[in-house]
Amino acid sequence: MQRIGVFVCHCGSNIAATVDVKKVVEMAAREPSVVHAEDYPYMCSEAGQAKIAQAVAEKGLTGIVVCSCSPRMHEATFRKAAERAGINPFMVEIANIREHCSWIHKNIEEGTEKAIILARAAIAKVNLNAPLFPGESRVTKRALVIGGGIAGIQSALDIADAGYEVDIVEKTPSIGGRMAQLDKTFPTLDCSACILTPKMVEAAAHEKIRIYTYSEVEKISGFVGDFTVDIRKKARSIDATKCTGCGVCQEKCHSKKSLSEFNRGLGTRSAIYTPFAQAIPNVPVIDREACIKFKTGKCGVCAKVCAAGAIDYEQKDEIITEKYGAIVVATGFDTIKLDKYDEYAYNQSKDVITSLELERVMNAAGPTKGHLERLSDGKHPEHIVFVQCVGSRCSDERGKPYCSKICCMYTAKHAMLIRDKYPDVKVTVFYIDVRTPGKNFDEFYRRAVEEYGVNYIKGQVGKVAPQPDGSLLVQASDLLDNKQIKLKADMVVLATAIEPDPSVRPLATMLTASIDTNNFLTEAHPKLRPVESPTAGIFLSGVCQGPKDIPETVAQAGAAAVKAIGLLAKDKLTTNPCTAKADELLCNGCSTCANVCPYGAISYETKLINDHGIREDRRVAVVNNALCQGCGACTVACPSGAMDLQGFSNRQIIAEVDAICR
Amino acid sequence: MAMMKITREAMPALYARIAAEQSLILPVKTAGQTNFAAWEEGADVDLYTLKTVKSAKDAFFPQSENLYTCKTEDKKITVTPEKLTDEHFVLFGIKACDLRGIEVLDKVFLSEPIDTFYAARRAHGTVVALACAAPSESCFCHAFGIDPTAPAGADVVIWPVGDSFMWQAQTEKGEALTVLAGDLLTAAAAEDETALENARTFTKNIMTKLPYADLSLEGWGAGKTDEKFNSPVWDTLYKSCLACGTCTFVCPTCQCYDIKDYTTGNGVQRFRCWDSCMYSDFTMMAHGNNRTSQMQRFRQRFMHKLVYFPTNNDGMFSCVGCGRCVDKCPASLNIVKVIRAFEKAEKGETK
Amino acid sequence: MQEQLINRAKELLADGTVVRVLGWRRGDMDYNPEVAYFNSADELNDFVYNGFCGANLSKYMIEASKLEGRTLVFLKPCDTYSFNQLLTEHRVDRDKAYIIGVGCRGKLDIEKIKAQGITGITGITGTPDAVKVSTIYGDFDIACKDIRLERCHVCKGKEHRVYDELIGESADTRDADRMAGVEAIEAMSPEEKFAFFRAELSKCIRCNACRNVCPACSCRKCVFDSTKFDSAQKANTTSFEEKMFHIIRAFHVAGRCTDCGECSRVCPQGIPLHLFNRKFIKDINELYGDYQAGESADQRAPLVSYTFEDAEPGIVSERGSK
Amino acid sequence: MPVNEKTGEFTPKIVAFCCNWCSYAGADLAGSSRLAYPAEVKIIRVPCSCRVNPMFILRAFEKGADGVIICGCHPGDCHYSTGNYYARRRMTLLFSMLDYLGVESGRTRVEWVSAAEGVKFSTTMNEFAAKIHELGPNVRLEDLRCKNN
Repeated sequence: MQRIGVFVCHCGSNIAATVDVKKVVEMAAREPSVVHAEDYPYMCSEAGQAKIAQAVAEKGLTGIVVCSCSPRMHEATFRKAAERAGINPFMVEIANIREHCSWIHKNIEEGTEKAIILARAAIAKVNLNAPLFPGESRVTKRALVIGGGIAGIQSALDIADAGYEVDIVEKTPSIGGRMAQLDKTFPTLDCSACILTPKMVEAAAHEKIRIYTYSEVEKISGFVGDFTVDIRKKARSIDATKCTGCGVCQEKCHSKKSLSEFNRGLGTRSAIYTPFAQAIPNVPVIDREACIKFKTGKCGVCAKVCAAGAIDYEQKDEIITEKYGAIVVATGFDTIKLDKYDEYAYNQSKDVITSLELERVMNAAGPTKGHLERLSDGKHPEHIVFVQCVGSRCSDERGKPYCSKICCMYTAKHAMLIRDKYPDVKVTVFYIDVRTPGKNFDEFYRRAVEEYGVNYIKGQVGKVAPQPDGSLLVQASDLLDNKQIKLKADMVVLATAIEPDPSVRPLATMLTASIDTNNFLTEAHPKLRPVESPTAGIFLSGVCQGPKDIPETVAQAGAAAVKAIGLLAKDKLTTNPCTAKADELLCNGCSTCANVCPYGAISYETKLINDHGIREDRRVAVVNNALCQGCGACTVACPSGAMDLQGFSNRQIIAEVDAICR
Repeated sequence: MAMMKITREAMPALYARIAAEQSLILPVKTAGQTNFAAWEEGADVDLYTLKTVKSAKDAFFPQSENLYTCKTEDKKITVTPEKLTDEHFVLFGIKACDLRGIEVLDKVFLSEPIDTFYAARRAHGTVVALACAAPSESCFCHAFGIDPTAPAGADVVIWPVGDSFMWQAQTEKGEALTVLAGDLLTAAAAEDETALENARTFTKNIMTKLPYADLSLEGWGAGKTDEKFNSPVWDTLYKSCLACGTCTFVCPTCQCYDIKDYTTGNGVQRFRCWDSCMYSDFTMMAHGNNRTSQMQRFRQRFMHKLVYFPTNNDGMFSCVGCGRCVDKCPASLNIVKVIRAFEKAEKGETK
Repeated sequence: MQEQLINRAKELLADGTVVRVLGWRRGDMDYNPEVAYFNSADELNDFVYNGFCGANLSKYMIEASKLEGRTLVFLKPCDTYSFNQLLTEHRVDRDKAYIIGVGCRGKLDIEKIKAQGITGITGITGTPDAVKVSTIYGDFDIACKDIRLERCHVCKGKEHRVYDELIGESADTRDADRMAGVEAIEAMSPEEKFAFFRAELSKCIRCNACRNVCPACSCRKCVFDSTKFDSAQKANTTSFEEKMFHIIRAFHVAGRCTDCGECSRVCPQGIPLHLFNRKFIKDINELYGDYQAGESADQRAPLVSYTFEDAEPGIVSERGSK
Repeated sequence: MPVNEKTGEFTPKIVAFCCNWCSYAGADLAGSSRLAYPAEVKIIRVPCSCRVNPMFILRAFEKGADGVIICGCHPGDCHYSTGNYYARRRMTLLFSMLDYLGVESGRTRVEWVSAAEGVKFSTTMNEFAAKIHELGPNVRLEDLRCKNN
């Protein structure tokens, strides 16, 4: 029988307020295998941990139960404490009497009774715990960054600067991402391209960085330190080694009617194209859907004009398989579709645009060469209305429940830029709240109002109605004056909610990384591990984790890089010892377990088994501990119960069930 | 003692009358199968089926029964032994073969050290035997000297004759039951006794025509261990055995049990349950099993019935020829095939 | 056909193709042949193949696969499904088996003969369509279709799924809806369902015949025999263990059970155990697409597969008890 | 039947198996958000919903649980990528079998709860507990001995 010590934490008053900790101690002490039980205000504190060490020394404990907060919070803390005290760390179990008990039950009797039962379940489990010893696995010293926007570029540069190889996979023909589409950045109003392109160039030139553009991650297997990734390099139809980037092909291309993705569909591009002038790599791709050669077999003008002979219509997709130790996800965002927002007339009027489209309109390289004009008739607008929170902070299914975070600031930026360049244009902003928490942010917003005379109205726009004269009638409520107002506008700009890029969903599945209801990747801990995925070896950079502006994105990208570097700096990782294990005497060798193993961790060998005197060659399952991640799928698939999971064994779970139901 | 008579129509009244006083265990049909069970209002009593699936031994030696309960409270353990039965009951409708089976169990459980659970049930049970009228092809009780038309060892014997049952108390307990039955019984007339004799003669005559009528136990019995144990015949006989416990559990004489603990959450309940020597964990010990092959387990069962038991019990076989194993073995193995296989092999040798 | 089988077996023994024969041996009654190995032409004189050779020999091939040399095994069409399933699970060695697919026109159930009140049977002879049962109380003529095993009424067809050669004609004897029994229970109220299964399972004596005969229950050591789950192997003092045993047994063979019907055939208490297995089969077919275990040896069982769009467990309460 | 000694009301025993990555974290979030649900619900942490063996569920009922709920990551979000897909099939079949045997189908439930769904966790547990209260004590799958001892 184990000699178990039970340590009940008050967590200040977090637990003690609704759980009678003394009673829990008293009841736990009565359990047959418990030889020590005590409570303490903060078990996780140094003094609390010292109490554990002391009890181990004095009472010769072999197992420890800590009744405290969630094991997701402090299991590691107490395991380390046990190890320091000379007990195998896996002889510790946590009874979660805070999150699962004291915080949700107001009645002290109820809370105490439940805490006692949870403690008993943990005691019952520890009774059956056995010391476990982690194994080791190697680390491939190369990182993969998925997404080539500012987040991905920054993470890649930081990792590469630390001396590790990095590959960037970007699905579009160029790195640069959303930031490349922006005109100016808040709150400094410096030119986005001016600060981004040097980073792009630096990444491209870095000897430790390889960039796969027009490429997508197709398959991911393996685990922290040892991922194997298949990257699909889509056929560019251009031999990148020959292309000089002269651009003649794009000029001569006969198919020029394709909508430019880079310009958000506001302008056109040729079928052979680079998305923008500063694209990296400066190698075009042929859009096979638009290309006359691919559609009809005729044309081929680009091949004719290409002096380098770089055009290759036969090029095929290529699969590159590479090993990585760490993966940084930087898949970024897109704006939501506005199909369901008929009231804003986005689909009806060309003069209703999104803010991101306005960036292109304002940009010198954009569809209007930087002139502010109505896209419907090219006329100079007299009045522009900005609508905030389109799809953000939305309670219905059309939009997103969260705040997109960047809109208040870029709207102020847009308003200010317009007023600065075209003082004759009247600017009105409808807002729910103006949120400006950031360095120099509120100052920036106030300048828009005070210095530039932007008219901010607290209220929601109910309808934008295109008028026969081409103007737009904006109906809104003014909440401060408590009245309905109607305004005539020439342009309406919608601060459209942002959402994670749709590619993140299948990617999360491949990564086995968890994702929240809004498709943002979940962090391992919202406060303490904000740049790590719960899946080991996966790091989160930029908006894929949640809405962010550029400085935050860059900061997080750096943080993710540091976490990745920390991983790559290790030669070996200790593996989770809670892995599956086959009992050779019970194994049928039927392969059912291998069929459900997501990691290919189970193989079979024929070996001589001595089953209580019967010696015979048997086909038995063997688990590779480095590959096994301990999900337990095999344990249930196994009909004979030969497969069991260490740390969550059948008998342990049954003991918990019994303790709860007794 | 006096021969009495009860009509078939009066039987339900008899059951109700007995059941009002003490529990009554008799063949009841449930979900298409007839087994001994406690009578209750509306029970489908089935005296027609020749052989219940399980024998009647449950009445005295149930398939499982609690022995004692350990209850833990804090760090203390209290042990409460199961109470011995102190309630009288009637076991009704047992056949001659099963009755011999009880005699075999008595040898085991009533000799020192006496099994108190069994003894208490024996002391409190009144046994009403039902004589056989129409034996089936799998019957071979005669091979063990049993007369199915005159069950021995019961407190009351009843015989089906026409629309009635003849009733005769054999013991004081039986007399008491006769008193309890009271006006439901009438005195048998001379022609009833004649009819009974005719019926018995008819049945005995059938016994001689059964396929196993010529079954001989020559060569088996006390002291035959050496010549049977090492016979090569076992090697081929056991091959189709599935190692299930059917033969054991339907057998009226198999008496092996296992003792197991059941965790209740607040302690354990120690119970015993029938075990089968056919099971791979039978008499399993820490070092493993003393019979590692199915051949050994198979051999054990028949050696026990036909050699070891008679050796230790004045020649009494622990098979009663009820033929349940013949009817029920999923692999069509049975004790008759064993006996015949040896007969054939031994004859072959002498030729 | 019996003579043909014996002669072919003798040939295969003689030419060394096989070293033993796994078949059925004449019993001491006409209706109880037993599974047996035959090692010589001489022994084959006791070989029998008739309407009572219901026993599925495929499970015996697990042990035969461990023996030296090849074993000739006779498999009826439905037995071949079990053999395939065992192949899938690496429990038998195809190279150690020489399979003669034997013709089958449905097998007979002695219990059904006895249920007609017939006792004292001294002999049974017959044709594929009818049998004559001789007893000490008189003779009876019975149509085979009235005394077939339950499984033959829902015959999977006359095709052998795996074999080396075929001998004899088969017939598809299906004349009932395989799922009718399951549907009848599904249509009951929860109380009726519970009462039905309580009555059936109250008869269970935990003899393990169903498990031990089952070709899918091929575990070296059953979970109910090991200490891994603290589960009871033998009869317990209340009824729950029987429920647990039968639910888990059916669950463990779900997607692997070929519906060979051996469990129901051997149950000494006549419990319709196939109703458990068929419930899983029916659910699998309805929820995950038609699947017949053992149809081939390279199928992926439904419980080790999934699709993204699988039904949610809530479908059970949605469909609900009537 | 488990009864509150003071009020005489039926207080069911409910076992919730929660996967470590999503649902257990969802339960933690419910806790840190102070979203109450009945204390009758006791959580057992398992690495993944696919770790839940049908035998655990029957065991719980055998020992007197009145309801068993299994929570895992949403399909597609399994930390181990495929575990909940297997769990989904297993539980569907098992629940269907229990229903077939006459055990009230409301006593078993599977719910996918992500780490971010503290609200859903709490709502689910409230609903489930209410359902069990409605169904009353589990008698059809309980081992009677445990009640008396």
